[in-house]
Amino acid sequence: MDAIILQILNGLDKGSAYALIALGLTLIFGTLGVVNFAHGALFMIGAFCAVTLNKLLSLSYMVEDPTRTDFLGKPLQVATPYVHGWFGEATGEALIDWSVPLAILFSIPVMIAVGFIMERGLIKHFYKRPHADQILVTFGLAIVLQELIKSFYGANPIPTPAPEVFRGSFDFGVMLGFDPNAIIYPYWRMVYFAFSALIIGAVFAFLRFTTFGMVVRAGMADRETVGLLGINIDKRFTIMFGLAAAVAGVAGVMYAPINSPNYHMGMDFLVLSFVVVVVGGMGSLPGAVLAGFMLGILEAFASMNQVKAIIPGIDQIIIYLIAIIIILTRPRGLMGKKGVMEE
Amino acid sequence: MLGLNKKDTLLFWIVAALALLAPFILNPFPEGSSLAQMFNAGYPDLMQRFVIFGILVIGFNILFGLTGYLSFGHAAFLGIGSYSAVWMFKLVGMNVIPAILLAMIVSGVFALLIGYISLRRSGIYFSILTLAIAQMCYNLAYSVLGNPSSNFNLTNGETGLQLSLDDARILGESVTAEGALPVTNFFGLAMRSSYQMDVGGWLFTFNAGYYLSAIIMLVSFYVSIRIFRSPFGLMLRAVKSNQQRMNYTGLNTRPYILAAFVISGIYAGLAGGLLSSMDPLAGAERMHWTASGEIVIMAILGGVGTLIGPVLGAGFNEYFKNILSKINDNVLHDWLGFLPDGFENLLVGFLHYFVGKGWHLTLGIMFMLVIIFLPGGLVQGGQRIARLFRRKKNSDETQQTPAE
Amino acid sequence: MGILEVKNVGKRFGGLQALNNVNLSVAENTCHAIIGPNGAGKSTLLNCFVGKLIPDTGSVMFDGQSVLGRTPYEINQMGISRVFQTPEIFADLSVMENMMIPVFAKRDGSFRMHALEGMMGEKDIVEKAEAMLEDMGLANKREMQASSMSRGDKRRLEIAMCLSQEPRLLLLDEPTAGMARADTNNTIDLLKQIKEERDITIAIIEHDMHVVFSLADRITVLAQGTPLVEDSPENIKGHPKVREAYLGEAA
Amino acid sequence: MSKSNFTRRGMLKTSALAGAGVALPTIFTASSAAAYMNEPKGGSVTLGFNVPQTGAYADEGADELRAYELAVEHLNGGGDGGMMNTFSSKALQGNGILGKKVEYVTGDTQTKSDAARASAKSMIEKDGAIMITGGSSSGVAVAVQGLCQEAGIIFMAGLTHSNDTTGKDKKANGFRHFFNAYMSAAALAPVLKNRYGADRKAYHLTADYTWGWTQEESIAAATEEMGWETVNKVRTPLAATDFSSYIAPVLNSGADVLVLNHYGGNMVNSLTNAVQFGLREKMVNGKQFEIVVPLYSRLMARGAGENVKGILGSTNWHWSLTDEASQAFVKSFGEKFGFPPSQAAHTCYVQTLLYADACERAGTFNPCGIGEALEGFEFDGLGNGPTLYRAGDHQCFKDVLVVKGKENPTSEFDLLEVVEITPRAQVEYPVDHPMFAGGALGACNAG
Repeated sequence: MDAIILQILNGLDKGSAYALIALGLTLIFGTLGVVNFAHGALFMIGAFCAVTLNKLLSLSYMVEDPTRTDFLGKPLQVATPYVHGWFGEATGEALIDWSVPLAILFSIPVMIAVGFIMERGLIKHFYKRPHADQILVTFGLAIVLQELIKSFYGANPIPTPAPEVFRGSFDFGVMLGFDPNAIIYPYWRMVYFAFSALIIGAVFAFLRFTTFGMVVRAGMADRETVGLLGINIDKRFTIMFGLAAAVAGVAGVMYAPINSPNYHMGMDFLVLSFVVVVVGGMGSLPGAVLAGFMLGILEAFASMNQVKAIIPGIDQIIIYLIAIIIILTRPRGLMGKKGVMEE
Repeated sequence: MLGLNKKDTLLFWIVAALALLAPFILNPFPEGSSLAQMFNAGYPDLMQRFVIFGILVIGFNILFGLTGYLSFGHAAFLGIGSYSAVWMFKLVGMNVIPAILLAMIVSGVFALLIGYISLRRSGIYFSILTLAIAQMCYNLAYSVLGNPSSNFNLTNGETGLQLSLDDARILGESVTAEGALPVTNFFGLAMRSSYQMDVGGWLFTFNAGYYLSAIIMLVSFYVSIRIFRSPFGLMLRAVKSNQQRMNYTGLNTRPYILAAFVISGIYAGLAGGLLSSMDPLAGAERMHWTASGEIVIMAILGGVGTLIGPVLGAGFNEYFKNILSKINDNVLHDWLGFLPDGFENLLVGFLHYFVGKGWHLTLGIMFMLVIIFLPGGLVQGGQRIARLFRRKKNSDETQQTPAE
Repeated sequence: MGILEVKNVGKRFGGLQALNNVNLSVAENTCHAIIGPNGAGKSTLLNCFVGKLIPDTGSVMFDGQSVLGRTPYEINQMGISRVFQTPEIFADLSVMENMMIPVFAKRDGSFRMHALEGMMGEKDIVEKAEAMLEDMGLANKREMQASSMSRGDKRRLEIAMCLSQEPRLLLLDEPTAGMARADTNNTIDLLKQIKEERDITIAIIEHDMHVVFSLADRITVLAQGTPLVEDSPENIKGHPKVREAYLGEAA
Repeated sequence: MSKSNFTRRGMLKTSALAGAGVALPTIFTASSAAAYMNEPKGGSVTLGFNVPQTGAYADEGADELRAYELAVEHLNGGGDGGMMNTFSSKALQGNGILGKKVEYVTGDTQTKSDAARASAKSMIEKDGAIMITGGSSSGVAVAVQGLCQEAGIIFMAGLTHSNDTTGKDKKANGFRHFFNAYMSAAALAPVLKNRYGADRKAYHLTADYTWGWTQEESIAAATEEMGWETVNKVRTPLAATDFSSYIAPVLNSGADVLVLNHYGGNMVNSLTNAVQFGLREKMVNGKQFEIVVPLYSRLMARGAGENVKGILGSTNWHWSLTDEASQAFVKSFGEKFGFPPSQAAHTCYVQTLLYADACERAGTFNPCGIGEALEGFEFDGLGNGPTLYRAGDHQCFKDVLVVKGKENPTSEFDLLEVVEITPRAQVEYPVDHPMFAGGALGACNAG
């Protein structure tokens, strides 16, 4: 029982990452009709916003410490962050410690700008091109983006820890009447889950309750008609692209403490997030979220030893297996619309 | 000729000439020059790759180009073909023909199975089904089916399936007299044997494996032309154009698409079998989704649905992949040595980001440029150039007319 | 006994009874029109003939065989061809290629792997297709891409494609919808000519009374999913129930 | 008129003057005119450095390349000579190898066996490389080693830790300086027993591929021998990025030690996840819960940040070693590039020197001659103390370092501290040890 609760927690957490990425992907697809293979790269850039802010805050000047030596036997250069000098050691250290949450503020304008540039500069010209062309050009873009990140930050993962207060874990087991240590869960992962729920809720509320959102939803349903109404839908779509990029970006920022960001993390998520979107059904926002959580939870269950004992290696293929079963039994995924991307 | 019309015959002979004279064409620079080190591609391994990937993409184009069904898991058949061929070498004998045949049969059977399942859906749902199945194959091959310590080691996991000194071959020896592994051969002609020719400063290598692959590629290309021009090809194009009309014209679309899927699967298996014949090691990465993506990229780069596009796309991709990754700062300095020192260093420092470890970046930029400016791929680029010449000629004529 | 016998056909979509107890008999070598106001169930009925929809109740017999449960291509192979409201042709292919496909389908059935024969080497197919294009006045457009033709020519091509299969029953779904007057008249002439020259049964759904009265031998009026009346054009013209239900004139 | 050979540099001088040359049948392009594959004819000799330049191990590959560059410089008499000064064999003169200037070509393995073989082939066929070296994974090492055996080229393995490389997949033309999983286990086990006691329950998380399997087998065997119990061995997919669902059940299993048989990105993520779950703060069975990372790499440890503090593991070499040889290497590497070398860099540098030295001692570039010179070669002065290149399986035997994540690093390179230098005798094993059984070296191949 405790093992199952634990895996549900894990699944919700994995699921919230999948759902957030798939949400942005499906927004872009639903509004613009563009298959964006660079979406994973946006997630990755988000994570590197956290890295960058962390590095910026930790920018240091060197002080020579004659009592110690470095690897070549010269006096050791001790790095002292500028923020220590500016704000005092305590405040400075707190700033660095909180760099990941702070990076959310930093990342939103950056990601919106990246989204705008991408849409205006490139994607716009591909609305009328076949989906295969869109896939290729955005795939090319994804490679270029990740290689740029690589040439700045290298190929190795870069540790980007969460604030001190969120490190460590919480013992749910005791609360629920199990033995201590039966169900422990890291604080930051709980934060991540809550944050995802918040973002997903905010996106849905935005689309539901604002005029802007209503026009966009109408545009998702029938682009031509909305265009005929004399509404400048293109401009709104650009904004949607920026929004989707921002969603992917903040998802990346918050993910950075969970797994140290590296330049190919976008590609690692890309295929999975596509599977999630398609399982959810092309063009359906709730479908993407639902599929994200469902696949996350099933993946967590499949990695349980009890399950692996019955079917060895099931955790390697579970996502794909579920995707195949769902697509074969439900022609348009969980909640897909008819006629979208079926040609 | 050969049942082709004039235009197709011409195309076929152009491709044949390119393939057969490749050792000359790909080695334009004399030996030892720094340009040669950078740009010459006339060595057996790369030439083999050109034609083998050509076969792969020609087959993919029969599915994607004609029917419009975008399979995102085609690399699975390449991998299946490769593994089949290596098993043939391990268990039966080192002749490449049975290995290639087995590769084609096994991948054909898999294609039938996978196609039957995937073709229940169309559009992106089809793409994701093929992707999911191929990724399953990859993951299983990489670990579950490849554990050397288990009794069921089908793929030898990460290292890849390879020959070993204790393979019990039914036809032929386990180890040669010199204690080495026997080599793959075509009725005695070793695939890795080469003839070399010196002409002035140039050195040209004629490799047996390359020529076998090239001939098979030409046969594949010929078959693909015939399919394009056949009633069957017409039906496939009709599928892409309007499935509704197909159905209301009394035509069952499913078997047509399935047939195209199986044919392209067999082509991929053939390519896989050839890869293993040239170098008897089959790695699981061949089935990874990025490998499938690369097939799509090659097809689109060349020009989807055109006859020669796949060959161009495969050549372009393989050439830059292999050449760019081998350039290092040393080579750059060699190459740019004629420039003033400061300027040379500056330029090397800049180019440094685009070659060697940065070759992905260059390739990504090239994909984007081709796809942005040449929606019809390299074939369209060729057509544009041809038109440019024609227009120039035309305008020359019109300019001359008034003068007369 | 007509070539198409429809008995007690009913079809329900959720709360809407689209068809209710429809009985219809199309006699061989006649032109039978089905008319009715929007939402009367004309298209639903047509879709039941071609395998796109399966009625909840009743039977549809073509030449003594049930079509229900068969796929569109099987029904087509039985001898029913359909012309759509907006021309459904192979837009990316040339006119000649468009023409050849149904001829192949007629000769080779629903599937045949003729992957290595040259398409143009099939003399009988090419001749037949060319003859049909000649017949329909499309011979000079044979190399043109189908998508670049005018709407009227597309319609012509679609009809030609259907005819080349030598169907026993030709279904026309509002063949002149959205056409200019001149194109409409051309199409009427074409259909008249077909009717006279060939042994063919035509069932037509139409809005345009001009078209209906120019072509039909028999007319069924459908209203709210039920046949109101079936009679000859002359009688329908004057029928009070028809005027009331369909032409909207108070009796 | 007919002169054919494959070696590029010799070519210019020997080619026919004009007109057509001809052709001789050759096997894998080593022509009958040459005594062995890619025999260098001109004034220079070409080495092939095949390292991962893209993918997850690109940084490690970059460090390997730096080491190779340095080695070539030293071999050609440039720089301060580095370890050439401390090397017990004095055959190297600083005038290249056998008087020929050393040149090199590079390739990208992409950490894929297919790509690595293609790149190695291109260096052999196109550039006439006489030796291939490098790499950062065992799958690649085994695949390229196989290719070099067939081609008649010497392969000096880079970073490869699987038992198979010199076990069931060993080849006469392949040589490994790096240590292996068995040695890691043999060195680690006593230290673990000392620190954590003999009564421990271990839970293994293992990357589901060749290297992971051999390491799991080695560590489990060594720890069980000293009294530990193995509670569970769980395989994790290579592509996994989030290990939470594998780590969450660990505490419930009754285990009090977690062994992470992961490398690279897998190791960074699984260790980070384990620390997030607070495993290290828990008490299980009345003991402090511990995590072990059997194969450490400084480059990767950096990715895991603070999480490595206090965690035990093993490594082939570390820059903080104080012996003269290591210091000499750190000095010349550090002065050239500005930071200390990694263990991968060390192995690659040493392999290059060892190869060159073997050529000098054998007096030929012939792979069979070099093989003989390396087999059973005893040397010192290349770090790790006295070392033996064993003839039976071409594995180097030397001291192994047990290290621990440093609590108070002084810089971003100062992440590990050496806990113990395990003497060579303790990590030795017979050639026919069951974990290494199944393959044969075969005969050397000169092409």
